[in-house]
Amino acid sequence: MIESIIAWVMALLAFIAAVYAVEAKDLLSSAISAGIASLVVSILFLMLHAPDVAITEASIGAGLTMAIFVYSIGRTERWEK
Amino acid sequence: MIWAIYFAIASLLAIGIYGVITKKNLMKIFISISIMETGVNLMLIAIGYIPGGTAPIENGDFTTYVDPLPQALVLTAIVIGVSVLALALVMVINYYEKNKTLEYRRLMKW
Amino acid sequence: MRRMAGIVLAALLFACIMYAFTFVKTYDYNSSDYYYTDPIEGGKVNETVTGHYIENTKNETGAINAVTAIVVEYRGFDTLGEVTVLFTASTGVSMLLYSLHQRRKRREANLILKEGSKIVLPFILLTGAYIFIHGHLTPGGGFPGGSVIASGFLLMMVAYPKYFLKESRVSITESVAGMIFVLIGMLGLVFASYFLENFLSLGDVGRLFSAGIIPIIYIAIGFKVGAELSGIMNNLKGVEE
Amino acid sequence: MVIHPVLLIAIPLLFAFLMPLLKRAKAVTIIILLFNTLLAILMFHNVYNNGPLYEIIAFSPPIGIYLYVDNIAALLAVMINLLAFINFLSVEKVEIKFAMLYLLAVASSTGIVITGDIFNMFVFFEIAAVSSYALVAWKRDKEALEGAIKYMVLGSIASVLMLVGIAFLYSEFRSLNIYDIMNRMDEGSVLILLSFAFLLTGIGVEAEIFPLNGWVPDAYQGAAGSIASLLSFGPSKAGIYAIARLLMIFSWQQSYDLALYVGIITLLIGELAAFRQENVKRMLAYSSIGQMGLILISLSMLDSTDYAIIAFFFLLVSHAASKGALFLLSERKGFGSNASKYAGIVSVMSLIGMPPMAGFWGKWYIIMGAMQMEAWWIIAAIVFSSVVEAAYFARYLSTTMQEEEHASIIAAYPPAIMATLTLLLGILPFIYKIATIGGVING
Repeated sequence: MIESIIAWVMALLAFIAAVYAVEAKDLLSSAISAGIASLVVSILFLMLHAPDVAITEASIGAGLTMAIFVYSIGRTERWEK
Repeated sequence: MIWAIYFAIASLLAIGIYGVITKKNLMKIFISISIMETGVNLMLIAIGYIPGGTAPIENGDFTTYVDPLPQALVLTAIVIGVSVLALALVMVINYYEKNKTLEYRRLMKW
Repeated sequence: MRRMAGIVLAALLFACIMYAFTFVKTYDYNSSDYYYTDPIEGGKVNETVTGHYIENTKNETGAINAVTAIVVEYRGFDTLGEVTVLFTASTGVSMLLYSLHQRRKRREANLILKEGSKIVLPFILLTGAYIFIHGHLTPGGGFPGGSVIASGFLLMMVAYPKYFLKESRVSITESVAGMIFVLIGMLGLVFASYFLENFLSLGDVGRLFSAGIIPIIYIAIGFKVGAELSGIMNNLKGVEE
Repeated sequence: MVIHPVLLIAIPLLFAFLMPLLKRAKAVTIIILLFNTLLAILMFHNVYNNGPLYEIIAFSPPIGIYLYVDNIAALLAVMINLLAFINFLSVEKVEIKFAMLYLLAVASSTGIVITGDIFNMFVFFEIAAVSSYALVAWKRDKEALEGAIKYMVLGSIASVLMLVGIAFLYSEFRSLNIYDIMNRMDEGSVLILLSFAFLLTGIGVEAEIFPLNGWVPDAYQGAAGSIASLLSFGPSKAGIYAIARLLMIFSWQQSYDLALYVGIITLLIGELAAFRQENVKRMLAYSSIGQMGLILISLSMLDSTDYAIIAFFFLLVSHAASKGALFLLSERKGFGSNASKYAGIVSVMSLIGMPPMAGFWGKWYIIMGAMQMEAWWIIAAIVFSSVVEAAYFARYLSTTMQEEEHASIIAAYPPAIMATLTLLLGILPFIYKIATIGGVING
């Protein structure tokens, strides 16, 4: 029961983060929001008993992807027109 | 619980495809693609999930494990995703240096 | 118009995926519905693929972690391909950024970050190495280990705007680690019968020095992934004047 | 003698990894490609005499991965490596990174053709795609970047869709081996149908079939001639062969019908769009789309007639060789030397389908197949598209013959060699014998 509630909360969180990532005008917060979605998904991986994938997703999917986005936004422009 | 995850998968994929089609900003397009990739990774893991199973690391006490094969596939898919993304963003940077804008309008033109 | 198309397509995909999930059956890897057929000989085998992995991982590969066994041994060829994708991407990145030099003043980081990252760096590298050396025993392995190493260098790049990894060292690490992976595969062809087959003894299952070629390949992958991801970061950060 | 098909992939990967240390990029690449070509020819000889060849990797399938080489796969491996070798000779200045990416693209296209595992195929598709993105952007100018970015966006979506398809397929069979799945395939449940749809769209992007090929003209226009040529005989041909394997797994009448309709639409739209183009590379790219449609039509007849497999083989090889030559020639405004003139005329004749070129046999056998099926509208579509083709290629020849722009020997001879291949393939009768081995694709 409690597991299922946590799963629904996480799923909604991922949904909201993804919508914000697509709709925000500020590219930086959009990238960070995509990183949050990926972090939430890595918690879902843990709940599905996939610790290897959770570690990899948290470090590569959330961490490094976000760093790559932030660096490249730094070299281009921050606002979506 | 599994339906929460199915909902997350379908919504991540749908939001991603929506972003790719409607946005003209290249950075946004690649953010949407990375969201789609997250969704598909979750999908593979969810398909390998077995209720009551534990992580596929043998420790004696458990008898049911979740399917390890999709997890191995997802490890591959995550790394492929990040490498394609890095190359894509470098191209976006180059594009920006040439055009001084991130708008890309020819995507949906056939 | 474009927005409408986007909404319609997204809704269609959402509905399609949700509809498909109502047909996904719970998997039972002992059930005879999923017994595989031998693609070479033909004919059914009384075993499922997953069942085989769970029953035999320990005595066939010597690894405790079934995921690691699949990634490195059973489907090691996929992993070789995956490492190659990363390698291709990092080659492409350095090729495309070759001509771009950015001149931009970056603010100096504060003292705590600068000194702190100097102290933390060795520990981060050690953690990364621990993760990929113990890949066959605990969750983790070459990919997260390598990315932890890369994040250590990322921290240094954030703290010191002038900090740079030497391109030549990164590329030598990449080349040597990739070469080790392919050569181990070929040694399998020579000393055992198949490409990437284990040709070393499995040792005591559960110990650090066990599982034959798995730790060697995972160490090579760890170095390669670490070098490639840090190289990509290094290139993306741009040349500072 | 034991042949290891895995070496076709492992050796180029090893040397691509080592290239930064070796420095002599051009010599090393030429030697590797020559070695691969010879190995592929030996492999074909072996397969032709002894039947399909297996190479187990690490563990026996479906626990592990294996490579499966039948006649057509072996021929495709020969074709890809041989054309890659000839094409590489035309590159005048070879940088280390260019050579690395080139080797990886060739090795992964070969891998797509010979692998027997669907996820492994996905991985090879990714290597092929990533190296082609980087190669398309090689010139680093505006056109090249725009083409590469468009290719990249569509390619990334394609890879996501392919993974969705693989996930559904896996959930139904819990196995990833193509031949294991094929043996166990019976009725199409909803999940299997969805997975077919997703896999077809995913691979279709790489194979340049209709609704998904928006990237083709832009990417080919932006890429240098030798790279456009590589794309047209490497990844895209491997993609169409992957569709052949897909049709082999999902072998119902409905999927063949779907392939037929998609093929005809692709053919007509591609040829008509090519007719309207001013830019030579764009015209050739649209014409490639049309030819891909033709190849897909030949695939859709696999179930109904024996001619289909012969038509498939001839169309594939003639299109690969002659389009490769034309893309190499498109680097310069005119033909200039006699060698280039010869290459251009032979390739164009083969693409239109004039005897005695290889392309003629392709169209001949596909029409024979359609007559056997009594599908007159297919014949009408093919004849109509050939007329359109003849029209725009006549225009192309009339403009390029007049321009005099002399090329160096390095640039002039590779297209001529490719054209000679199409000519030989059209003439030599023993090829018929090779191609008529019935059921080559099923092993």
